[in-house]
Amino acid sequence: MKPLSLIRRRESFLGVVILVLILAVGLITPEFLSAGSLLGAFNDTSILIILALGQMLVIVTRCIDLSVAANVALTGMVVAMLNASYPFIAVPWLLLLAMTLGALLGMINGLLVWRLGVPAIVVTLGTMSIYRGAVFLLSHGAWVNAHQMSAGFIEFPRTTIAWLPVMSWIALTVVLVFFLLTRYWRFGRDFFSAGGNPTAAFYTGIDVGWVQFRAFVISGLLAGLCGYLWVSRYAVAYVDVANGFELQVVAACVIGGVSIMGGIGTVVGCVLGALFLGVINNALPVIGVSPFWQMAISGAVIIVAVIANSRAERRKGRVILRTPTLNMARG
Amino acid sequence: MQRDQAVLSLRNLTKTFPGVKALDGVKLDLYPGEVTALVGENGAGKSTLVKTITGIYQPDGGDIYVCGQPVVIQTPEQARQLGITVIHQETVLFDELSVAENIFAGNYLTKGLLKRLDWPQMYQRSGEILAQIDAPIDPQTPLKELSIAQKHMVAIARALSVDARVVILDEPTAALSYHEIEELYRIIERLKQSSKAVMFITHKFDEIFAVADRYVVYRDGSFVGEGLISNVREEELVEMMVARSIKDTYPKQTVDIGAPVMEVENFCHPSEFTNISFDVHAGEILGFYGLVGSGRTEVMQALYGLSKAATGRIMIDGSQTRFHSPAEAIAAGLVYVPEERQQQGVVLNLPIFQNISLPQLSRLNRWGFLNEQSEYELAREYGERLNVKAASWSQEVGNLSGGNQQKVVIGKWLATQPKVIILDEPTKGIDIASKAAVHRFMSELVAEGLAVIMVSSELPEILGMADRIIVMHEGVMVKHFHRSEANAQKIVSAATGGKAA
Amino acid sequence: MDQVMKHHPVPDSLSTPVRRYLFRWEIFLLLVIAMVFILNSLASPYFLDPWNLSDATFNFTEKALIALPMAMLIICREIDLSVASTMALASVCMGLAAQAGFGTETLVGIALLVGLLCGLFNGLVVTGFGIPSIVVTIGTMSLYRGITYVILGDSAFTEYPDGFEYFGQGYVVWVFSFEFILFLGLALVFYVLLHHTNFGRRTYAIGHNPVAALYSGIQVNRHKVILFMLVGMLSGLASILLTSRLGSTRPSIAIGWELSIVTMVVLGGVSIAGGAGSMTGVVLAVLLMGLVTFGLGLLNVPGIVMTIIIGAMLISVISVPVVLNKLKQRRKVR
Amino acid sequence: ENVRIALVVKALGIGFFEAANKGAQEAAKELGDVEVIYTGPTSTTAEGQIEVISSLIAQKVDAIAVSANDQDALVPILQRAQKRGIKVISWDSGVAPAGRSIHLNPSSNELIGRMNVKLAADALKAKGESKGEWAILSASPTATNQNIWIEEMKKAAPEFPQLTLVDTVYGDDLADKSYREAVALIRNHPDLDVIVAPTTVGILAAAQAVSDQNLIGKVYVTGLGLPSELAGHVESGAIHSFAIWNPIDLGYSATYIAYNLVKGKATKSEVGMGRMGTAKLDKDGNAAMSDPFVYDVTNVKEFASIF
Ligand SMILES: Nc1ncnc2c1ncn2[C@@H]1O[C@H](COP(=O)(O)OP(=O)(O)OP(=O)(O)O)[C@@H](O)[C@H]1O
Ligand SMILES: Nc1ncnc2c1ncn2[C@@H]1O[C@H](COP(=O)(O)OP(=O)(O)OP(=O)(O)O)[C@@H](O)[C@H]1O
Ligand SMILES: [Mg+2]
Ligand SMILES: [Mg+2]
Repeated sequence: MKPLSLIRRRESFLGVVILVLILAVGLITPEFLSAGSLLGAFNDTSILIILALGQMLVIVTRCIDLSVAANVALTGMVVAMLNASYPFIAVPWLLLLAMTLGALLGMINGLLVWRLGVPAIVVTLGTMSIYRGAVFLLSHGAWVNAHQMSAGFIEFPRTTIAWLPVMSWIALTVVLVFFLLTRYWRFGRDFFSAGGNPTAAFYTGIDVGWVQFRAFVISGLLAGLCGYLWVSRYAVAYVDVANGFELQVVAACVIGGVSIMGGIGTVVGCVLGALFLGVINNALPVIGVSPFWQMAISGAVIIVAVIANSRAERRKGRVILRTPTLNMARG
Repeated sequence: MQRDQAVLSLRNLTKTFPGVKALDGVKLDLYPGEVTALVGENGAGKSTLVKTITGIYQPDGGDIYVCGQPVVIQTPEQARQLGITVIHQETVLFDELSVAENIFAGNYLTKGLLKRLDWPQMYQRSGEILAQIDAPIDPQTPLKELSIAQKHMVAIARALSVDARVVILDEPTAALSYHEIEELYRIIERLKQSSKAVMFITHKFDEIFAVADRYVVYRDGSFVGEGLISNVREEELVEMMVARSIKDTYPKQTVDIGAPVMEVENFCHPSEFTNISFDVHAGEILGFYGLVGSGRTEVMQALYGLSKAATGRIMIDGSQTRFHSPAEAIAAGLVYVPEERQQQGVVLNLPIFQNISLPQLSRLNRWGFLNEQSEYELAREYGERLNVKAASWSQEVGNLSGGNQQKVVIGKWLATQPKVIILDEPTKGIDIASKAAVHRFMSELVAEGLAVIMVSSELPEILGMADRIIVMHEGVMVKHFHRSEANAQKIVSAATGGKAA
Repeated sequence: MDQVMKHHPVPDSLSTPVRRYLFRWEIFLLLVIAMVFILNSLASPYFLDPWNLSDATFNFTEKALIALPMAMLIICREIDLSVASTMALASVCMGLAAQAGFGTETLVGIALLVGLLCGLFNGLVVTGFGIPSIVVTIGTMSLYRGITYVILGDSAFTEYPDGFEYFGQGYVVWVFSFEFILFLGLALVFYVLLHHTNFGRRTYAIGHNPVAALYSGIQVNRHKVILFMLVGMLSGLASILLTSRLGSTRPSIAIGWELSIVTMVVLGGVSIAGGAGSMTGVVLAVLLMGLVTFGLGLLNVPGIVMTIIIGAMLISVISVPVVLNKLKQRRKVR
Repeated sequence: ENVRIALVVKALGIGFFEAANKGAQEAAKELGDVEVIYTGPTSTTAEGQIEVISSLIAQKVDAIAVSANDQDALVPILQRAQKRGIKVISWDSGVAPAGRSIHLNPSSNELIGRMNVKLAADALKAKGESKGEWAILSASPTATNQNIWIEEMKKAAPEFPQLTLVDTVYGDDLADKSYREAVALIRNHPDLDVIVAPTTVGILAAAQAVSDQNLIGKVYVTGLGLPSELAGHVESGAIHSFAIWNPIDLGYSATYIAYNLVKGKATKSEVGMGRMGTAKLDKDGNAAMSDPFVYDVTNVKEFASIF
């Protein structure tokens, strides 16, 4: 069996499910199948895709980052407030700043995990509250609203280049970078070795803690990027931005076949997992499901997807038997 | 041979773990073109030494010289750069990654200024290395799809992928079978030819005398002696190792064989084995021999209730049963001492006494409330019977040496007072003294009327201990010998499907 | 044959480092609690009032009740994030039954049963398909709460039988509320269950090494399902208390509680990797969190600042022993 | 000895309530012997408010004025407060009568409902069309006052025959969900003219969605929101006009009512609200403060700096 065939099977399964989902929604509301609507759904899922990719690296190294959504809120608030007070700072600088700040917040998580050996779930459970609280302290609970933001700040992610908004292009770029990184550079492979078997990684000269640290920094950096994208897309920054989004991000990874036990995950799978949730999020309002049913449906869909995924991925046992004939000589 | 200049020398090396002095001022010299066997009991510090040389542990004191130059090895990376490569005792590989990546992990082949990974070349190189060691494995296969023996071959390929001056093999043969071991001897011979220094750690003395040029003996973390293999006899080595003589490694007693205790009829599994039928009598040791991967473990685990897909009939003491979980098997008097001690056999972080009482908590503790006194009593009884060396009965099993861990596992199962005990590779990786203890104990067990099924890949053990021998090949029972009619040649021939007769 | 070497008799136990460490962990928590207690009484004149302290217990006892079985579940290497949704579902079912005119006893039975079934479903999916519980329960978290929205929509149940309010509002003796006494009682029960029964021992064994536990004849899957059911049932119980305390049910009841409960458990020194932790630690952590929030509340510190403090406390309390251990044991090897 | 009045809001960090706090402080300064404790939970949950209220009871404040996250769930704890001699009123979002003595509505529900439909009609007029479709984007499907207002809107709708209500959707007061729902509304109803969002998060998200879909001038957004948050969208034209009552006045009045209750200066039928005049109480203790005020491009700038 070729190395990728297993992975491909799992991913094509998910891909087919997504297609079927889209077509089913299209049957109910043909409008959903228009290019504009589908591209819109993709654009809407960009942030989830980016965050899920960052989260994937963290999960692959046997950690988890529950602080991403709080990180998004904090960096988003910082750039929004900066933009409100100093509208002359150009967007690229703010973008850079958001990513730096995000990476810094990720670094705090990473340092605690790496240097102190505190379990990642504990660290990020803690920093999740701390970062979210910091947004409140920073803003004193006040909102930053559209009219306080500069035109460039709001326009940047929506500018359309070659049929797609910049936001979608950013997501596509991140996906591409991740694909190349995890396939063609040692930097990317190390996440999988370190998470797959920490002891073996240590024996092969990989510093597992350092790799985990890097995963947290990247996850933080992407969260910072999304912090800007989020506040600019919705043209508002407040304390509760992206509240509870961390669970969606983790769910996207898991549906995409990233193993919570570490070591397993692919960029394609992860993107498909995010798209799966994105399609559901975008489809439910369109097909006019009662709002009271939406939560139950998405919960059930997540469970079914995860179960189906686990079936698809269940590895076949090896086969010893070659000669099922009885040639036993009693002596 | 250039004996004057050692490639790798250790002087006065010391390494302490909390509570244990694993290495106490030991010395070691490895010479190019020579194989040095490092021998010692379980816990003598052999693996610790290996890990210290390869930068996994930092020594507390002492010096390391490579070609006469003092060096400090802080990371495995540095060790590799110094030309030291290891096949570790436990396979430390990545299940989810491809074979090629396992071979090159941490030392990828790259191309271009950007150090892009060069997959085609890695696939090709690993294919070449695997072909060299006669292990026809597709480099693109995920490692998890390989058998344990194949994984070991990958570990060996990994070690050979580095252009090394020193090759260290820490018990490489424990999981290998006949064929692969022969292959390994050939590899070692080739390494010698290309004047690499080889260090070989094993508990099997036939191997030492087959491949080694020199020996070094450690005991309890201290250096005991060294010399040329040609100048030493096996008994002398053993005596250096354990500071006493061991008279009989296979103390087989003659016992009256009683009535059949367990009968298995037409046991089948869709993909692993078929038509397994045998019986085992009270007072009998029934040996299962086969190459690694011949499906013996599979059969035993299925008997023990671990396989959902298996079908067939089991009779214990005349009543027919079929087990759906180990708990049922234990209740019926069938117990299984698994092959993978650390993963399946013991709970490393629990104390000895809690490990021993684990399978029979409900029998031991009335109303479900713990009664530690009765647990201690049980631990004391069986721990002492098996001579477990421990600081106390509430010491964590993880802190014991491999052999003592194995004794705890066996003790745990004996304490349930079973009718039939299955021992899967009971002496894998344990030293000669502990091995003798285990064998002696098996003899005592059958003398008490227990039925023993022993799965083993070691010919001397099978020949020495078993009353009857069943040989398996590719999931099928191919031959059945009585003790009197068995010999090494017949058994190996049967196990290889008649090819290596 | 082997009598050449005469062994000294092996003692039953020495004081092992593990034991000393555990001992210290709880002492450490106790010290922190004492410190918080003193600071609180200095900071606010209202703190040392028995009635006020008693009132404060209401804010955490329901969560604490779930933390007890959750600790066991986490020790067993699983986790249940659907507890708050289970509470909501149990509460809605009670509301339905109350609407239909059933009495208090039936309501209690229904809540416990619904909780049990929710736990059973979690357990069966986790063990049946071998999917990590964090994943399954993220799903059932939406599913269970989603069902409450389907049932209840935008309305609320406000009619509960007479006497039902006792569970969440009644006092057993003096300042000791029914809730708190129940919590203390159950804490004792769970202490015994975890530390002094076969069930508890098996929980640790599975947490340390599920494979070896299975080979040792432990019904690992059944054990896990039972633990999930226990967590579910206690969520049902907590739901009774909360519903009674609020006197009403809405689908959004107890939203977001799962993370505070996990925080309590982790703060109590239970290892998220399984195998380690003690009930005493969890109970102390619960009290610690209760005291800190109450103390800060008396100073009218905004809730979100409180969460910062709790977050920082979580990280620092967990890392202090790690750091101390590191300092002592200069190099940790894998 | 100061009168201590606790102003408990749905959650901290919401512009509307921050503005109400301003009003409360203003009242405190006017009254002289009042200390206002402005507090609330982290997120809009009843359990969080209960926790806050129990610490207020412990502090033995004189009065609690609460904007409730759940009209029923707060009743037991507020009854306990009353038992300990604390005066309790609710404002903005009410508590069932058993839990408080007075509830101050920002305005009458009927008026709010009617106002929202009228805003939609105004938007249609601004478009220069005589017939049109409108849809409602609410907060969560369980938000009580939202549902009351939607009910009232539907009651008032027959007065505006030019408008057809085509859909009601829920954005859960989450920016991303509201945005998505707004986009879906526009998709599903190509002839949609007006989106009415009687919630501050919803109206913002809908306005943003409309401008992102390049539909300014085609689809108007209106509803309830704060000038400071919506000024940009009024300027861009996504919002023609919107309404809100003055949160500063609301906080101010609530504080006055609480103070008068503590001082025993309230009767069964009326209670003073300082500069806001006197509130008339119905038999359940409900009072209405004032009419909502409409903001459009002419005045929004001016108020944006105030609340
Ligand atoms: N990481 C560790 N922490 C604490 N003690 C250790 C550690 N590793 C090894 N030891 C102890 O050091 C001693 C030497 O162990 P080592 O693994 O080197 O033995 P060995 O000679 O390789 O034995 P075996 O033949 O069983 O493999 C043993 O007493 C063991 O318990
Ligand atoms: N490719 C594989 N897929 C699944 N399980 C495997 C695989 N290879 C090995 N195993 C498991 O590892 C254990 C040891 O495998 P091994 O290769 O020694 O074969 P085996 O069936 O145990 O043969 P024997 O006991 O006859 O040597 C067994 O429990 C087996 O189930
Ligand atoms: Mg070793
Ligand atoms: Mg085997």
